[in-house]
Amino acid sequence: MNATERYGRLETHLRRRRDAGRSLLVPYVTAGISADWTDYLHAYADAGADAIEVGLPFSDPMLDGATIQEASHRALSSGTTTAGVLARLAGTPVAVPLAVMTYANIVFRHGAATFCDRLAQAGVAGLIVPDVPYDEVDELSTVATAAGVELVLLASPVTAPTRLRRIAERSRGFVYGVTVMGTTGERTGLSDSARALGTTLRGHGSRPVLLGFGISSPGQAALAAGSADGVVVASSLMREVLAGRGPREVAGTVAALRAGLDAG
Amino acid sequence: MNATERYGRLETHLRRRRDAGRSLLVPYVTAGISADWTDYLHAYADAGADAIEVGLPFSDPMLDGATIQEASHRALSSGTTTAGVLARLAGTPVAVPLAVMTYANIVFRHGAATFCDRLAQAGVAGLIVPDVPYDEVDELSTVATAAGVELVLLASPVTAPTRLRRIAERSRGFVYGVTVMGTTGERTGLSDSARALGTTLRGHGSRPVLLGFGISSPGQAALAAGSADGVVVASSLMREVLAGRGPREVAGTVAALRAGLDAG
Amino acid sequence: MELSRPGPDAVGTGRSRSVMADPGSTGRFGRFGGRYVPESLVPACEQLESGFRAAWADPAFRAGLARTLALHAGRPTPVTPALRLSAELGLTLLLKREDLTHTGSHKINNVLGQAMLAKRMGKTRLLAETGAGQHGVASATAAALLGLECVVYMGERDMRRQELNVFRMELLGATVVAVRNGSRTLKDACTEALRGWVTQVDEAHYCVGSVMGPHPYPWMVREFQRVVGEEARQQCAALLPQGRPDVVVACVGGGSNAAGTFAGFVDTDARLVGVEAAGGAAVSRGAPGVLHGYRSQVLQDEHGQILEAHSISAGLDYPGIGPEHAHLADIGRAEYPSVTDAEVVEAVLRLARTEGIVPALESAHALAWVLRAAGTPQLPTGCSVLVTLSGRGDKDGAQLVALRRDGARSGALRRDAAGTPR
Amino acid sequence: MELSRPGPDAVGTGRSRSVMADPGSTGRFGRFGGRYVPESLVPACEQLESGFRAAWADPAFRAGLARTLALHAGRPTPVTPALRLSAELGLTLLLKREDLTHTGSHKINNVLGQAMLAKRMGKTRLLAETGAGQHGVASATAAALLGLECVVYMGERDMRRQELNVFRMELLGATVVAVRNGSRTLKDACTEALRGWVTQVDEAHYCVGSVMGPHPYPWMVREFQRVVGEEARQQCAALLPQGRPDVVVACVGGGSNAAGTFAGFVDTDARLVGVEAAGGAAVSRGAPGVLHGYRSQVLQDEHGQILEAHSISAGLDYPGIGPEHAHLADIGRAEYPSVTDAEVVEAVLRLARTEGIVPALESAHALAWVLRAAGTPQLPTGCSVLVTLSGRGDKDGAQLVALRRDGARSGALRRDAAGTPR
Ligand SMILES: Cc1ncc(COP(=O)(O)O)c(C=O)c1O
Ligand SMILES: Cc1ncc(COP(=O)(O)O)c(C=O)c1O
Repeated sequence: MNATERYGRLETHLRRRRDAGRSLLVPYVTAGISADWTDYLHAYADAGADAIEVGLPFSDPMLDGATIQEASHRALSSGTTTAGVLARLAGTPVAVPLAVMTYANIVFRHGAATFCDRLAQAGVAGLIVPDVPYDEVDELSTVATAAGVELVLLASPVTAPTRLRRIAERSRGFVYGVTVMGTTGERTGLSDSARALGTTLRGHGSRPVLLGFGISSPGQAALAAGSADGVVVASSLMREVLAGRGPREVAGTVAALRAGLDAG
Repeated sequence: MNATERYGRLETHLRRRRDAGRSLLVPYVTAGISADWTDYLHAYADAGADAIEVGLPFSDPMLDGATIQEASHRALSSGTTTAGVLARLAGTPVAVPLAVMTYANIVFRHGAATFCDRLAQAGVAGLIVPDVPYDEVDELSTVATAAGVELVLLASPVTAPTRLRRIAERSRGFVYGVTVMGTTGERTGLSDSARALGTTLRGHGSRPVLLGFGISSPGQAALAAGSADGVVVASSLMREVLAGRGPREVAGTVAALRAGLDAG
Repeated sequence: MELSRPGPDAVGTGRSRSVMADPGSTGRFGRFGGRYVPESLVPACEQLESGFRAAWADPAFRAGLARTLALHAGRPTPVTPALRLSAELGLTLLLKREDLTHTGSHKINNVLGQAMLAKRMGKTRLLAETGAGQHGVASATAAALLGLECVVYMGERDMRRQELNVFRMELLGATVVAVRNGSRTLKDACTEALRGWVTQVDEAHYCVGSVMGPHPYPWMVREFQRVVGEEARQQCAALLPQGRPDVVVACVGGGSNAAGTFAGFVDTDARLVGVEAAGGAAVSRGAPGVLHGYRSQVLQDEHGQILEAHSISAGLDYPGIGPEHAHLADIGRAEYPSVTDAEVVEAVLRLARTEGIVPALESAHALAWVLRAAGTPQLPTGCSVLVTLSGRGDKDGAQLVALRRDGARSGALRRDAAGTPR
Repeated sequence: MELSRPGPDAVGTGRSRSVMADPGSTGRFGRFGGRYVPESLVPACEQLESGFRAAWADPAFRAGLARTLALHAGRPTPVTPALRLSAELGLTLLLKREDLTHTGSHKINNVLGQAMLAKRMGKTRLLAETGAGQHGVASATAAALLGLECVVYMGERDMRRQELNVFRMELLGATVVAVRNGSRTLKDACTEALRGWVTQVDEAHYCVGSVMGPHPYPWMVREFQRVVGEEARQQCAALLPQGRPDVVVACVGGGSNAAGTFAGFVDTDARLVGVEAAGGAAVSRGAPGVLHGYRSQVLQDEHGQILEAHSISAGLDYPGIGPEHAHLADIGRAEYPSVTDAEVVEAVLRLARTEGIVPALESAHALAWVLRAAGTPQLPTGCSVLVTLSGRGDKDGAQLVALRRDGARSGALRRDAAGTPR
């Protein structure tokens, strides 16, 4: 598969599943959080994930709450590096597409083009960089496309209407609707603005729209999926991982989320 | 004896002895330094003192060195007061005249006139107030004279010639030549300027001139008496008192000073 | 006492110009002042007096001092309208900001003057006494700037309490001498500095830290601090519709910041208020006496022994008061109320939270009186008040933290109260 | 590098006026700058940019800020000729005295600007990050003055090291939030402040403490600090025969005091030198990266993980540098050498003992470079140098005392050395 063949894999996959009537579920794991961290990928896929967000840990994760900060810190403390993670992923084919989530400094360290090429070589389909907003995206989006990596853009509840449209149009893989003004982390309920965001983003085209940040329970997931195509779930899973629960156990939670979505 | 009769007693006494060819010795004791402090007066007199300087302790003795500071501090700590000291003196006739040495604040506390009257009532002949210099002396000198107390003035090695003359003229009892630029306290040797001071002061009239500050050994005393009519000795005696030596023992030192002077 | 409310024509007229003038060769302010020093110091005082008279009459000296104050010490300091606190108190409160000078208090005005004078007189060393260390740091600063040696006398107890200021003085090249006599605090340091001066009058100048000591010090230090009042007077003229404040307030330890401030307003009809620490209130609780070379109101017992002052602020922990203040109180030209430690802590908090200024505990005394008097006949609504903020509060941080730990003197410092604007 | 010695006609000509200009809507300085923030913060940054543009173009806002800086913060600060040190070094050394401002460093210029802007924009709360506490204290001060709430994010480790500054902030009514992530120091406090801002953008303004952060911060903070350079330029014109210094030097943490200083001289031929801490030298030892919302030179490992900076001075303990500095280095308009902790301690002592000024450890970096370079082709004999003294050293006393106790870093601090003028 060369870059051009590969490109669009994440979005195609998600669209196909969504169009089949399925609410999408993208669970998250921090790369390097344990020696067997790639086992979480397989377990998630088996438990009904439609894609998986893989966090590439960064020392100063601005948009992450306490749980994922702690996970990043642990992963880095045990020697996790970008190169190591990508080598591991390259040797670990997973049944669903992967999107890497990391911060701009990791992307730009040896040049965005080099970074995206390495992602592609490792078989990663998508890339999420929360501290590269729409205005700064040109450089990265060009090289990502060239490398065959789908650059997922984020939108927030306070993003202006025209800007929302542009983000929706320019995003690849899916559009990531951030449901709260705040960092990642578990919350209860789902705000009106979050639902409105999902609805608006869906109105700007047919690209899958996922909501994330603060979604933890199956009920919340189902609620979110009511105004979007699916959800990203991170902190609640990572809390379990940090507590020492293994891939099978955490996959149980993923399965419960899956069930919630399917029931909703 | 009323005030007028009494007045001049100190000076008359010292002149008489000096004119008899004797070098004058005025030892010092801090009032209240011990319960038996008046015994030092008798012992000093017996050992050959021509007059005695009685220190009335003050909390902030600007012109005193470490030894007499310590003595003042001890006396005050054990409850010594001006009134108590004067009452004690009134009941303790001593064979030689007494001169009280204290600081301006003690003198002015209830008015200089009152203070001087009380001194006189206690039988004290002279008064030495080192922080009332010549320019400030008018008020005090007037009331001291009225009370029959001889106000002894001090002169220092840096006092200007005309001022030395005025001090010598205005002093009563004796003229106190301060031999060093510094505080009370023991020193070795005797400076040229100290001797010059004695000589100059003696040139300004016939009033007895005593040198003090830093004179401790019989040899020094004899040396000083070479250019003056005698000496005041304080710190070296008080060091012994502070060390716990009783009246008889310290009187031995006074006797040695007496012998030194007589031999010189 | 009622606030005097003179018509505008009264400004600069009603008062005799001889108040706060040159005290002449005797250095007397009414029944106070003078020169109560041993004969061995008389020539040094006389030499200093004539040296100061000559320098002060020399435009070149004054220009040089003014230039140093401007280029090195940061003069002029502003007068800050305390807008939020004024609104809360219902009056116009202006702050003369001596806290903004180099080294953080008005002390620098005096030490630069004295150090430049000492150099002009051929001295090579400054001696200074210090309590909390402020005057010692200022003296060490001036000495470093002018290339003079500096020896600072400091009570051993104060040295332990103010380790940081000892370090600052040493950093500035000064030698700090521990004073182990008496109470081992400021008054003993003063006494020891005088003793030290006696032994080295030829090469050393004794740099007295306030309007105290033998003549010419009280007068000379007031003249060196006059710049505070003169600047403030001009600045008030620009800031206040009526041209001058109704009331002028300053804290009083020895009284130098108050003297400098008052000197700028004594010939107006502004009321002058010097605020003492309740535990060091020489005017209201002292008696006439002689201490450290001058005659004034002094805290003492009935026998004439000097009492230790006790105040939360080390800079006001002094049993005397400048003789000119005792005289101003005598003739009724100024008043000297006192405030408690608790009021002072409240005043620090209040100014910090309304104006973003943490005043020195000393300076907070002046403010504490304003807080107490505001809205009473003492300071009726609508009047204008100038307060001299003599210094900044940075130096007091450790002490306030300790107070909060103890929870002793003021509930206002408790951690839970601290977050809430008051 | 040789000192450039332009003829007098070169002043204000040779350089392009577009350097240190308005970076436009992208906030780019060459390849650096920008706005790398989550989408949730983009509107706030845009609103801030337009708010600042409007305010900065409004003479009333600028007059109000100038008035507050003058009446409350003590501006202008003097330029002090360091006469004794100049003579020792064989050059003309001038010191821009930001240590004399209210709260004791240049930080106040920026926070007053931002606080007044925040108020104008209807915000009711200031958020700030702080390392040693200087920016936190300044922010708390500005908030108190303007009646805003203030929340300061501070690493838990720093809070323990700087108990006094924590207390000062609380005294000023601020709430200090302990940051328990990462290294628990400044960089984590910045990150946490950004996180906090996301949750309260409507009512809160994030008051960034240096020329860092997303656009418009680096530009806006430089503009608020420009007053340092503009004043200094005028003052140098009056003090120096040739009208401007040959070399202009400032320390660089984030780089705000340097940016403000350089802004006054960038269109002259003065050489511009920003001095970093050897353990935080982002220009010489960093690599291009993105941190806290902007692109610049950043200390990081080969994997892109941010490294902790290590410096004796908390204020320079930051792994990034303002993007405009990275650009000035790129185009060769400014140089960024670094100095060691030991050189810094020597510089503190040297200035204290020759000029009576104890500089902040941060500011002493600038001076340390001058001491090293004096008499070399870098700073030839006879040249003139302006050093911005960004702050006063009072805050560093405890740290220096501890250093002396350890005897670790510098023999110069030993007690026996302290008494001897050098
Ligand atoms: C800030 C400050 N204010 C006031 C004083 C009291 O001095 P004075 O009464 O001479 O102004 C001191 C003395 O240390 C001080 O540091
Ligand atoms: C006195 C002082 N100087 C310099 C700095 C460094 O900041 P900047 O590089 O933004 O001027 C700080 C920061 O805390 C400081 O306190």
